[in-house]
Amino acid sequence: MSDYAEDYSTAELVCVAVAREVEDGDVLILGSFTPLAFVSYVLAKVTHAPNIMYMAYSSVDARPFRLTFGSYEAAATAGGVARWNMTECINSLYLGIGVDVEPISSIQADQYGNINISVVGDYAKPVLRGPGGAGAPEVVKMHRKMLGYFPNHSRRTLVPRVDFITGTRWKISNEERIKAGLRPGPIKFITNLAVLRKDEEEKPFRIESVHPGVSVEDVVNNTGFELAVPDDVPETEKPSKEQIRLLREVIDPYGMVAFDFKSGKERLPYLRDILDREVKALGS
Amino acid sequence: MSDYAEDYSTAELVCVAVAREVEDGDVLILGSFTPLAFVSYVLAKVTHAPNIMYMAYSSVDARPFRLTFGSYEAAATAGGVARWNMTECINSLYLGIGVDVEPISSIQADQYGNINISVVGDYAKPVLRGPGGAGAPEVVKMHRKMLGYFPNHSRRTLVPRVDFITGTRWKISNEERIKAGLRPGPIKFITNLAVLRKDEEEKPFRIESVHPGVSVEDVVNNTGFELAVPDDVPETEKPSKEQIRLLREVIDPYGMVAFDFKSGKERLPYLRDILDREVKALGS
Amino acid sequence: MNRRDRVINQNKVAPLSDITRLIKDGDTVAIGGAWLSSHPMAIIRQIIRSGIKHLYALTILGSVDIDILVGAGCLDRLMFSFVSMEAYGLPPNFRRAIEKEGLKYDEITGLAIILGFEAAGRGVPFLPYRGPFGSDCVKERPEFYKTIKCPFTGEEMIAVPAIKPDVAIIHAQRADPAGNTQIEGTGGSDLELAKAADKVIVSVEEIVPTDVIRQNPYKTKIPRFYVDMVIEAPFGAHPTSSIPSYVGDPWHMMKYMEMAASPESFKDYLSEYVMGSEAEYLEKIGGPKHLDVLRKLAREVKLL
Amino acid sequence: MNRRDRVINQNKVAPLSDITRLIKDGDTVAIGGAWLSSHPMAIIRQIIRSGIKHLYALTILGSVDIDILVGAGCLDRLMFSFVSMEAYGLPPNFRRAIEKEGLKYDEITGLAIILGFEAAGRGVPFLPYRGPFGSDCVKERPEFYKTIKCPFTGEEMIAVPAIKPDVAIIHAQRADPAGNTQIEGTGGSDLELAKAADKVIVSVEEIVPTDVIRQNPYKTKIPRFYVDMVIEAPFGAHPTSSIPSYVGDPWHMMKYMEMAASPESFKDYLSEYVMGSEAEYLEKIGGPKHLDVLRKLAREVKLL
Repeated sequence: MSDYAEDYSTAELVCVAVAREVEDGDVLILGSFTPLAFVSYVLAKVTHAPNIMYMAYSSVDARPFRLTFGSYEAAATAGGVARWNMTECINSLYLGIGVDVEPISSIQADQYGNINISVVGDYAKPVLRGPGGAGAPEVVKMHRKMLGYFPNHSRRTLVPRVDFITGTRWKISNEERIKAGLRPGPIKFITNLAVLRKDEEEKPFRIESVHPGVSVEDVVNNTGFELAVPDDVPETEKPSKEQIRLLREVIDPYGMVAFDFKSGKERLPYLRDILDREVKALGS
Repeated sequence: MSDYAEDYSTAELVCVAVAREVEDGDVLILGSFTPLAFVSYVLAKVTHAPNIMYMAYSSVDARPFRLTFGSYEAAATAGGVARWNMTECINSLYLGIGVDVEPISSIQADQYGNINISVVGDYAKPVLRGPGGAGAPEVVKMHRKMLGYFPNHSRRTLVPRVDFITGTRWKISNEERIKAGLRPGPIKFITNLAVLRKDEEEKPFRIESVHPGVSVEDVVNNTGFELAVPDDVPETEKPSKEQIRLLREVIDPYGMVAFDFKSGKERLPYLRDILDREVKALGS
Repeated sequence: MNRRDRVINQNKVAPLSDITRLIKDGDTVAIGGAWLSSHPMAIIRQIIRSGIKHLYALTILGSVDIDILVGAGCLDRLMFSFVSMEAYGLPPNFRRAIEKEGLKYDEITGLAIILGFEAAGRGVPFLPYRGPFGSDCVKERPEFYKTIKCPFTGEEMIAVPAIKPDVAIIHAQRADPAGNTQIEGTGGSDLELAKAADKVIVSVEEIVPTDVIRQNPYKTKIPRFYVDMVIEAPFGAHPTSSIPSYVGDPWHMMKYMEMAASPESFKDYLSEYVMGSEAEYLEKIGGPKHLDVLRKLAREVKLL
Repeated sequence: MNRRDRVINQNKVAPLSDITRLIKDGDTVAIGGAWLSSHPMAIIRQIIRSGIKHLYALTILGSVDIDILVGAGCLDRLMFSFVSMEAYGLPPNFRRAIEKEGLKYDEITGLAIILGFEAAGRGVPFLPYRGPFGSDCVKERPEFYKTIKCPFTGEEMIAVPAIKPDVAIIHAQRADPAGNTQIEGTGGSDLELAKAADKVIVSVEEIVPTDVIRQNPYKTKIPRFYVDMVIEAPFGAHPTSSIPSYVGDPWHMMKYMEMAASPESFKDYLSEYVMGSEAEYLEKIGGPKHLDVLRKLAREVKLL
């Protein structure tokens, strides 16, 4: 009998795929509200990577915690061994010892490894003003692996050339990276359809795997730039039964991980429902 | 009846003179074992400058404390409102908001406001290798007032030109200091004989005051460089009765302040005696 | 603010309305907190109430703090690396102001802003780092990023300039009347803001005697000599969080998003929630019972 | 040390004798503590016991830690801004070695050394500041101080290079087996040493479970990912202090000064105090009764 789960959502598959990118001994950072990243890290920590170190808000080396909507920040903070503010965190981790991976979601990403979290359209008069890149412009080049995640793999998101380069991998091939004093490592985009990967400046992203039930054509047709398609594209490894059990029963009983995969309209009602359940669980 | 004390030691006079240089609102630092500076700051704080802030070792804004030989560091640390290590301290205080005064003792000082805490003789093959300047080379120029104290005013200490410039005031006149982005303020040397002061690059130190019982000639004869002597040299203000009472009964009952004024040979026996009394006071 | 006065003054406690003594029309104001955490929201509401205008607001990771100031028309200009309502979507007033009304802004990368504040606090006119090479942010604001060569290794670095706001506004757990400020939860770069700014206003959940501060000096992140005014403002970070006291308020954030969706309904938001007093605000958002839920959510966490 | 191993290894506890796994002949070793406080003296005695030689020692504010290493012939070179026995006089071995034996040294100004360590820890090859203009220290070591112009203001600054020791040795209050280290008293720039060094050895008064560390996370100054080895060494800073546990030992310092006065009597010092075990050392300096006095002196302080 297979250890793989049969019943899982796309969100869970992507979450597990991100968790699999985490290796034991990694140094990671949690900050913005990104349930998928939170859940992935905690899943990695309670399974194959027990010794990873994550900064969670101002809390250093936070313990694994159950993700909820109301109290995730309090939970992340409660278990830390030290407190660092953001300045200490950037100087010591981002610029100092270096962060290994940090899943980043963006409005657009392109074939060069550029990401856009700033504007759609003209910078001076944008159609959409996005939130901005926070530290991404500085740190995506420094991460050991650059990890983008895209809940909605489409030609609107994965474009030939981003409208605005908020951040970029800068140096891509291991040779170029080492020459620039950066740790070697690939770019990976994990989407709701596939895992794409880029290792060289001059070569396009290639399909590393397609998710179960997704065809290579779907991936190619929904990507706005050229992809290298290997003769034999493997299927993305499914979540194990144990991973799904941990997600649903222990780490993420409210299903926070699905949040990113909801449409804009679905999101607030979804969160409201989680909140209701969470407050009920508090008792009076 | 005068409020001034009649019975005081030279050490106490110098200590009070240093305390008088402290103004309320000053930011000060205690580090190395310099009982005279410790006692002066504490005296200032419990009298005319209750709101000064001093860093004492890693303790921010330490409370005033009784000086003892065995436990001065513990006492300085016990009352702090925060902890900063040396790096935070230099970046925030020395380089950041700026320290107002810090009495510095040196092997030699000269007519240009240079101090030598490094070597007597040739740098490569010195007659005496001193302790080195710690942060003095960087910070004496930044202090609002530069304050040297010399328990043994002599031509060996106050020399025409130091053998080695460990640190220097760099810019002396208020005009030059302001131009260089430094706070205006004089150089003062407080010795066992007098207070000397320099305000201009081109003008010599002048005698600001001579201690009671010391003649202007004594000062001039014991100084290795030219001094400007005003027509009417005032006497250094004596300690008040209350200052002496505070020193002897409250702040420094063991007489630590006299330490710097002892000869090399007297010092260890002096400290040993203080220790004996201190341990006796501990009880069993 | 006179540095000496800061050190001498041991009682900086003031009512919220006194912020107008330190924040003036046209000032550059750095805002503490990060994401949806620890923003000085009571002070921000008071800025709006007091009618202070033409501000240049500086934020590293802003959210509702920035959106409400933009929506209330208090800003002439904005520096940010990130403004997001996180789970709740994009900030409605911020978007409208930039997309439709031409609000002037400087989008400066996150680490650069922090280093700029840090530089000011440590008395240097610039700090170097391996900057945002290749980012269009550099092209848009070239005056903020200069190439500098390491004189030892020859490496090309980016220098960013010291940033010196007129005022920093910060919310924290507790302070004594002299301004010794303790931060327990998410701190952003509040210390660096305080060091960089000419004037610093701290609002706190509670003002305590200095002896309480000395009981755990390790929590004290902003010593008194950086602080000019201390304001007691319980729930002063609401609707953002002040961990470990209370979590951010998702119910109010949803209400905010709804009412900020159009300029008209945002006016209603301001008059209903902001233009009264803070006491009225806390009643309107749900009163003591609701605040207890937010406190409880901060306590009842499940570590694995 | 491999950075990943540091993060993975959650049990770094080792006996003192294991320092030879990390410190090798010829290494550059940065020594924690400052003045007569918090120096890692147990590790230093073990360096002598183990016969490790040809070290380049780096200290900011050194005292007996440096003097004993110099006297035992462990150093080929020394970087310092200050080496003093404070109340006890000038360091005898240090003086002899420089005045008579031509020990090579780099006298680098105090802030420059600290900034050099800090630069390494924050991933920059240099840091700028308003350096020791006019000091002859700059003339003696011009390769350490380079003039650099601020690209924004045009001001002339001094740049100092990143300092990257092979090993940092530090003494602290407590750590857990993974290396999360708490410092309560005088800390020197221990954190920056730990960040800068390739390998980090921490000795502590006591090793505690991680839950104890989490009880007051605000005291944790060096997180585990900077630490390679944790050694339990009660009174491991002796004869220097480890506030608030115990004060420096004036009686032993006077004994030290007496015996370090000549090379011959210093040999006796080494064989009597250092060449045995740490347990023997603690007996010889006075045993439990004496150690209690040092503890008591640290507790019974008089605040005014």
